Amino acid sequence: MMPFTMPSLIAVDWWALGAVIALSVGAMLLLVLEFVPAPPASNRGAFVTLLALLAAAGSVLEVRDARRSLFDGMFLHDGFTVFFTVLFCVIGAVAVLQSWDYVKRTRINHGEYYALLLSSTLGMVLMAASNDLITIFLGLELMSLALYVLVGFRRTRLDSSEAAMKYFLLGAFASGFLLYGIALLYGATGTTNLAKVAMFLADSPMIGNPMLIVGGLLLLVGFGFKVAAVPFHMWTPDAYEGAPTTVTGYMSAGAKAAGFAALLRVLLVAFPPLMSEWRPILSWIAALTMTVGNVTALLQTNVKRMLAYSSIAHAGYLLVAVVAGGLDGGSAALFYLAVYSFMNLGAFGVLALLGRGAEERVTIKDLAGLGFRSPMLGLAMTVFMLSLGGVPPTSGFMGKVYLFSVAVKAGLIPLVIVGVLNSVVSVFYYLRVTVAMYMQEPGAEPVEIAWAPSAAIAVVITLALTLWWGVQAQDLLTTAQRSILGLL
Amino acid sequence: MMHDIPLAWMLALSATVFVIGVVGVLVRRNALVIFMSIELMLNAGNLAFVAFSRALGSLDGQVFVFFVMTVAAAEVAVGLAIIVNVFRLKETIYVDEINLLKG
Amino acid sequence: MLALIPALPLAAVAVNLILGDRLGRRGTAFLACGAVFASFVLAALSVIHLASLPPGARTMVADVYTWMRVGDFKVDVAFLLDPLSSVMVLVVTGVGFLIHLYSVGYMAHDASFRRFFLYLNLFMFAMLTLVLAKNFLVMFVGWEGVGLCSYLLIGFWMDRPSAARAGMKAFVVNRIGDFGFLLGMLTLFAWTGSLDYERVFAAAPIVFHPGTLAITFATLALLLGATGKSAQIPLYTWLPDAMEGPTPVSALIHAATMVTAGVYMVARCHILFTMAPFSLETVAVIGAATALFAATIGVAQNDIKRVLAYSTVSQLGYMFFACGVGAFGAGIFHLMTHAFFKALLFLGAGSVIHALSGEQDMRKMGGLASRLPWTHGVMLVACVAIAGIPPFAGFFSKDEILSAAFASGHYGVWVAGLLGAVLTAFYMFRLYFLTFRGSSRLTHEAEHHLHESPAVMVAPLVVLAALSVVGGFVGLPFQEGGRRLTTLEGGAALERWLAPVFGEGGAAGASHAVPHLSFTTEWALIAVSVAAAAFGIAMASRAYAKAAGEPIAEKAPRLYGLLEHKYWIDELYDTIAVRPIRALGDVLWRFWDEKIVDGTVNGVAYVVEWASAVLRVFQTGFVGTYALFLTLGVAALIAHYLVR
Amino acid sequence: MNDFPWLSWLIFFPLISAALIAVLPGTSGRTVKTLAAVCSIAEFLFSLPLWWRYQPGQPGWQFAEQHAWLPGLGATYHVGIDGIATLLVLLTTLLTPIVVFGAFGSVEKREREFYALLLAMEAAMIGTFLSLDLLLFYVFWEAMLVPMYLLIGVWGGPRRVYAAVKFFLYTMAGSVLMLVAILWLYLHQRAVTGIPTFALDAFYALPLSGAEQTWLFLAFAFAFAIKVPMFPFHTWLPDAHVEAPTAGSVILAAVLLKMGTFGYVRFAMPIFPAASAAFTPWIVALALIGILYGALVAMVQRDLKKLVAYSSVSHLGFCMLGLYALNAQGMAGGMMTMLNHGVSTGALFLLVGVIYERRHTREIAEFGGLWKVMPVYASIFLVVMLSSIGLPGTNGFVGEFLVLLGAFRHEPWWAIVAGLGVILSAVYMLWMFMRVFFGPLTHAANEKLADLTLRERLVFAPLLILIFWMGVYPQPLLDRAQPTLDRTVALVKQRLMMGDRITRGDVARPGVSVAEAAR
Amino acid sequence: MTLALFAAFAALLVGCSLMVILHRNPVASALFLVLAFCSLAGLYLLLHAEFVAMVQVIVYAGAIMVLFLFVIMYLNLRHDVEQGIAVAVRRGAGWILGILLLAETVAFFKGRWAEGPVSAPDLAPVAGNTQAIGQVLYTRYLFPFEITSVLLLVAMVGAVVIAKGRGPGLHPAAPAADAAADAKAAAPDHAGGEA
Repeated sequence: MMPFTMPSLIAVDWWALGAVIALSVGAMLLLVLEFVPAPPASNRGAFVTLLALLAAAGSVLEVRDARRSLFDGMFLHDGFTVFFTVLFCVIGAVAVLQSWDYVKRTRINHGEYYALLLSSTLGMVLMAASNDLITIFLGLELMSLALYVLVGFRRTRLDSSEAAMKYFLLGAFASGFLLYGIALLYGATGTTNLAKVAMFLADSPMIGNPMLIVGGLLLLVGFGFKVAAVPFHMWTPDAYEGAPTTVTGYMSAGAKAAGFAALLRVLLVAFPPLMSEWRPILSWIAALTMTVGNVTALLQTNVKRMLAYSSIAHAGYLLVAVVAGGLDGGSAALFYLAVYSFMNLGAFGVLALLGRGAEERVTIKDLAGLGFRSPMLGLAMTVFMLSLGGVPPTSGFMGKVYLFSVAVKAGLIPLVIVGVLNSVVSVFYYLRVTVAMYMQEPGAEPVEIAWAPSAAIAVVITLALTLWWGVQAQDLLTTAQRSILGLL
Repeated sequence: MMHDIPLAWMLALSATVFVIGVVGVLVRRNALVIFMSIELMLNAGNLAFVAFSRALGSLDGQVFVFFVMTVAAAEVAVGLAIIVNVFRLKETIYVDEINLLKG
Repeated sequence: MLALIPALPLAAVAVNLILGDRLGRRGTAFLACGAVFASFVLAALSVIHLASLPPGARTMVADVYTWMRVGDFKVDVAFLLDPLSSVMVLVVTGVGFLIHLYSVGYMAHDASFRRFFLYLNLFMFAMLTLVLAKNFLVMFVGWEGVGLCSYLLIGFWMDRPSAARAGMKAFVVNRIGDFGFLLGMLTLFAWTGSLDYERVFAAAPIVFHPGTLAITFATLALLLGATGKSAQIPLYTWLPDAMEGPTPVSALIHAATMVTAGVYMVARCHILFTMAPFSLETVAVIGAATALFAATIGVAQNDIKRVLAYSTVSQLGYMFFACGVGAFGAGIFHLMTHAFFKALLFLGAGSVIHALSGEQDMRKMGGLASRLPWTHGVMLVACVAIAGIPPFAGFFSKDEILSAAFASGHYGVWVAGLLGAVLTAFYMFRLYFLTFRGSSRLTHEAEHHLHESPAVMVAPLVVLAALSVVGGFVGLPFQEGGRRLTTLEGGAALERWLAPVFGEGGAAGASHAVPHLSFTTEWALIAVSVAAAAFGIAMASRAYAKAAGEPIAEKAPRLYGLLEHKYWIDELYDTIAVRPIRALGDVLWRFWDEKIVDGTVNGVAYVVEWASAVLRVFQTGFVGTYALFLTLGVAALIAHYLVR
Repeated sequence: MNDFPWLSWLIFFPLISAALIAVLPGTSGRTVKTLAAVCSIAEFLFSLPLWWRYQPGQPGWQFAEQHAWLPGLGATYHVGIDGIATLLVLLTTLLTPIVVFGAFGSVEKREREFYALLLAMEAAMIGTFLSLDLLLFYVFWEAMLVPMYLLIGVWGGPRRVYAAVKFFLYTMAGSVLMLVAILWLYLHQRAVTGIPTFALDAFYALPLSGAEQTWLFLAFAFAFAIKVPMFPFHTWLPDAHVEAPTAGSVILAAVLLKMGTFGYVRFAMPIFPAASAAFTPWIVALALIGILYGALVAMVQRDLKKLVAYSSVSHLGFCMLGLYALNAQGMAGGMMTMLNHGVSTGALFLLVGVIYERRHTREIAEFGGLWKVMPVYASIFLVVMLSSIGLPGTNGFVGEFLVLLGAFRHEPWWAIVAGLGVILSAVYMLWMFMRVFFGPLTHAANEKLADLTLRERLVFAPLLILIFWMGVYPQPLLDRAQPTLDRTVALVKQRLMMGDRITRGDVARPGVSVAEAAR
Repeated sequence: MTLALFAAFAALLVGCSLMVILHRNPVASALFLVLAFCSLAGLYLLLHAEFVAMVQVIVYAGAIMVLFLFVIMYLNLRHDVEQGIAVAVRRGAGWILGILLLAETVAFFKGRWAEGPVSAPDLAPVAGNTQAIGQVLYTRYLFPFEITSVLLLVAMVGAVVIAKGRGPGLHPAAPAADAAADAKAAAPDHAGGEA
């Protein structure tokens, strides 16, 4: 009656699962290595992490054109997964490069740091690859738990701990909503598998079912929290500000991308029939998110915090792509996520270089005169700021062009206008950074720049990608379009 | 058992507990109590899962509850650690006394 | 060859600029005068050649190159010599040369000697361009060019604030006139499709109906231009101020040549004006009014050059109303004679000023006749000439104008002109008596430096004096061979010369409308005008020959005050135009720009910042608040579906 | 030789130069200056073939290059020139070396960055003029803001930060809506023809309904109007000009403002002829107001640069008036005014810069009697001023007259009102000139002012030559621009004729949203 | 019978839940939470989810809540004294919002509870509930199951990282001590963790 059958391991596509394996093995390896003494300045952890990330990315790229459904359709290996896995791995790698020196400087150079980094990357990969609400939930929790800890990693500092506490409490709170939403959806459709949900909805459209709607809404709350959409965004500035800067960069890029990956999969795979339901809501949320993020950022004096608000605003732009929906919206979101991740990572990477030892010098004032004291850093920061503001010839501009063109095509003209006007507002505060860097004299004690080769590599990578995608984004465009193709 | 409890009742109960949890989060200032309220919310979700599982006749819901409990346990470990750490640094876990980061 | 006439002074300018101070004073003087003299010779040769042509074919044309060609619009840089421009070109180059010569002496000790001749040559270029232009646009080049030079020369002594202001005033007022000129040109082009004189005048009768709005507008606009340049009401105010410039400039630009450009232009466009009776009437009225009006002001001025300036305005008024009554030839005639005697007057005055080391106030002169014999002599000639005593030049031309006005039935204009003649005689001899007669009121220092001018200054004076004496004879009705004076009807030499331009009988009664007067009437008119002049002289003699003070001021102080202050017209303009415009500018800038527009712009920024501050308030840093908003969001989302 | 990618070279050579200057390590100020000068002059020489080898009569884009750029979107790297672009590019390449030379004395700090930015700016400007692909155009159009922003913000006056940010935001605010319009056009075009492309030619042929045109035109016109700047979107200009360093002001006035007018000719008018026609009264009204307004406000300025800045508002009003007369003379006049304004106002800013370098003030009240101590400077100032007020014989007149002619033919009272600006321009300029150069030397600080150095004289020499050349013999310029302008007029009129189905009612009823219209 | 049990458990659940959020003493709150979990376990039993009920008691009421209590004791918290307008406002808002949410839910689901695929199938998976769950857990749900292992690992590591190291140095008011603590934290011998 009940045949106890192990899933055939032979049937498992090891390449496709390679990322998951590499990341978890890497994390465990790091923990084990902690028991092997190493000199305090050791880069062992970073090395292992890089290798793990490389292996993970390499593994999925090896079978990038394959399409696999594993574990009863819970884990999908498709273009979407490949895209995000690689994206997360590169984000992780850049974060590792940025952390390389940072963790030593700020005395948090523990193996656990990298282990948690890998774990959260694993969580992100799972969120992107999952085709089942259970695994999405688990991936989300895995990512979040690791991030809670990472945010509070500078545990001797109150701001870091406070940030962790807020992030954790609110994250758990939002998880509660998400979970309840999943429960309702499960009740309404009888399954947690996205494909089956879609099939169910296609067969018996029950647009008005309150369980379905409330479930969907609560799901939205959960993901909205992760991507920092208004009004679920309020944790963002505090968490970003308190977290170690490298972690901030990492989570602003990775966690957001993962949230959007999950959101996109859920909306595009499971809920196309309900499009008319979620579209207006998401439109409002998108408009609000853009506006609140940008407007609140205006008066910030702490650049880290300002960028936190900026990341909220970018969530708004991304939501516009999500609202546009379909192949176009999806690919635009993917495209924008990629460019956003690197320009944001780059910006935080630059910030992570400021200050001596454990101190953080990330107010606008601290940036004064930076542009001329360190031309390379100044140039990089300027490019990141302009890119975030959507000024050509940077990737941010290309991202906005593609994103807005998709939105225009979907007939979302008002939303697009809100978006472009918001980008004007945003330029104001991005310019303030350049104003400080180039147009103000440094104070009595100019901020020290903690240059390190690894950090320089990170800056160069992010800068190069930001500029390159600004002038030639065709490859990324094609990739984004192809990747989303697998989803639909 | 002669009869199953109607699903609607279970759901209403679950929703009530959920809302109580939400209110708890909103009205309390002790981080631990807030966290407990969150646990209430999770449990409300679990109740809904089990209820649906029963109504649908599938085990998926119960398995889900199992996972949720694991997650909850993990969250508790991390969360309590964080709260304890905050207490060490600040001598308080009242969330309205902790706002170094704001604005 | 025609193009060379204006080109020579321009070349002199270029040489002057390039060689700079290496030229030296002598070199500069030689270059400047030589260029103008060469122009004069060329002009004379050209005119002689012109005269050798049959009357119907007396035009010489020089097309240099195409200036602009845009669509159907095409303008060439081209020059034209016809009888009308020949008169002008001779006057301009001739008088111009004399004044150049005079200036060499007058400006000998000025630090900016070279700059002066630079401007002067530039002026000659512009003026000759104006006169010789073959189309309106090239004329406009000269038109604005002379304005520019006038500006530069009035402000020549630039450290005098009053000079700078006067220069600017001259330019701006002229610009108002130029605006009219521009509009006139635009209208003409819009209707006739060309700016070439020949084509415009040929097309005008076809495209315009006489008296229609279009032609009236065009001519009135041109008239506005003319009033600006020729200092007619309402744009005359700049000319008296222009006396801030060196005296040779006043003589050349503000008496002999530039200011007559308006008359020249009206005469040039006589075909258009005759098609617009209203405009023509306006010309006559403006001219007569100006003639009288300026004369009254001239009576009460004490600055020797200002008297002459108002006199110039007044005389230009005569030329205008000559044109206005259709006697274009008479206008040109008066233009010519006026050039002689007014240049002479100015130069003579300059000689006086030069002798007195810069003193211009007649109240501080007196009794100079014996000390400056040459100057006195030529000035007397000039005064007589302008007063209109036969057989001096002024008599012929002025009389022709007055009789034309009478003949054409403009009796009001005629009376005004006659009154003006009385006043002219009066103030000219007031000037004469105050300056040369009576007892000396010189300061001791001035007395000490007093000297007659050098030969280089006196020589042009003498030539001009001679011209003032005989210049009127070209207006005599010579017969073809120039044999005898029998009738006034036969058509004067100048008239006949101008006939190809203005048409037969274009002198006294240019258009067909003006009937010829009977012989007796003419003589009667002559008698009246001579009597008027004599009356004026007598009055002046009575009042000023011996007087040390100012009899009018004593007898009618209020009237004198009014006249002395030029009817407060400058102040009026200041109040109704200058100040309001400046105030408007201020309001627009301070209020509209900085408050409204920038206020809006900054207001948007401010509102956004305010919103930012408000939003930051919500970001309390408390977990509770954040959770509250999160929950509020959930509630709102569900509510959205509820109310939907 | 024929296949040499001149235009790309023109765009990228300054960019390469800029990068070179920026990265050359340890270079002294002297080397940097020399390098900048050599590069900018070389760029000018490279641009000369555009003058010699551009064939005015030929239809189509010349020197055209097209390469794949974003095939996924249909955007291509497509550059080419017509008569208008030729002249504007030449203006740019000519002015850049002048500005570089002019900056030798005034830029003391961070020279490397300064010259690098200047050259980068040149690249962006040239790119804007040359782009035949709307997306490419937009990229250059926006990219241009960055170097200018930095030039103002780093090397500017006391309120430079405010001015720089205002400049950036103001102009960007205008252009983002244009971006939306471009995207909409692109999608519409894709929907109509099925081919995704941003090519200008495709948009020229794209039929649009009245309501569509209205909205799209407004978006474009707004962006360009800010750039021009047309009243009442001009308030960024005085601030930017006053605070910018001399070089920045010159480039801003001479080239950047032309982007706006260029945009109208290149994009707004031919792509949206019906809307363009329908909005003509509005635009002309704004242009006329701008003419008078700029002049009136210029009159009461106390700061030399501000005065010149407001005079720009007035001049650009003439430009717009000419363009919207939509006839041969008006267009040519507008075109000439663009060039004239570039030369004359550029020179004026350089002149103001000269005096600012010496006295570190631009308050008119601080001067007086300068002619005495600086006769050469004063003379050059005089000539430039005269060209600015449009004295016949100088370049200013040709443009102004043609504009008036065109305007008069279209609607006489336009020319009458605009003509008042001619008077006012004399008033404010001469008044300023009087207060600065005439009268006695009232300030002791002015007594020892040095006249122009040889370098400065050399800087002005080409501008003076241009002033007279363009005034006396403008025909070569007109010949080059005319066929293109004629074609633009023809295109507009032809599209107006074709678009019979575009009823006036559609155009006059802007209540229809673009989104509705899209369906 | 079932109904009565349900009513009892439900009342207990709601009551205890309310007490959790109402009681001022966190220890009491925690104890009420334990009670609430137990009543939930009862409800699970009513729903034939024996395995879940058991785990609920063992894991939740047992392990998790003990941890809670342990921490509460460890922190030795004062009574929760809440006063002040801001607090009152927030509490008021919280309650209103809660009631609003409940009202919304009621309004939303009015008469449409449990719409969906629920067909109340007459299933009787009573027997072998644990076995059945175990079976799916290790087959269909193998993958999430493995993830939970990583999750727990991360939680463990995280808790250790955050909570490790204590002592007098850990005080925010003293930056010098802060730095010293940093130095200590950076020392390699701490790397293994010492919870």
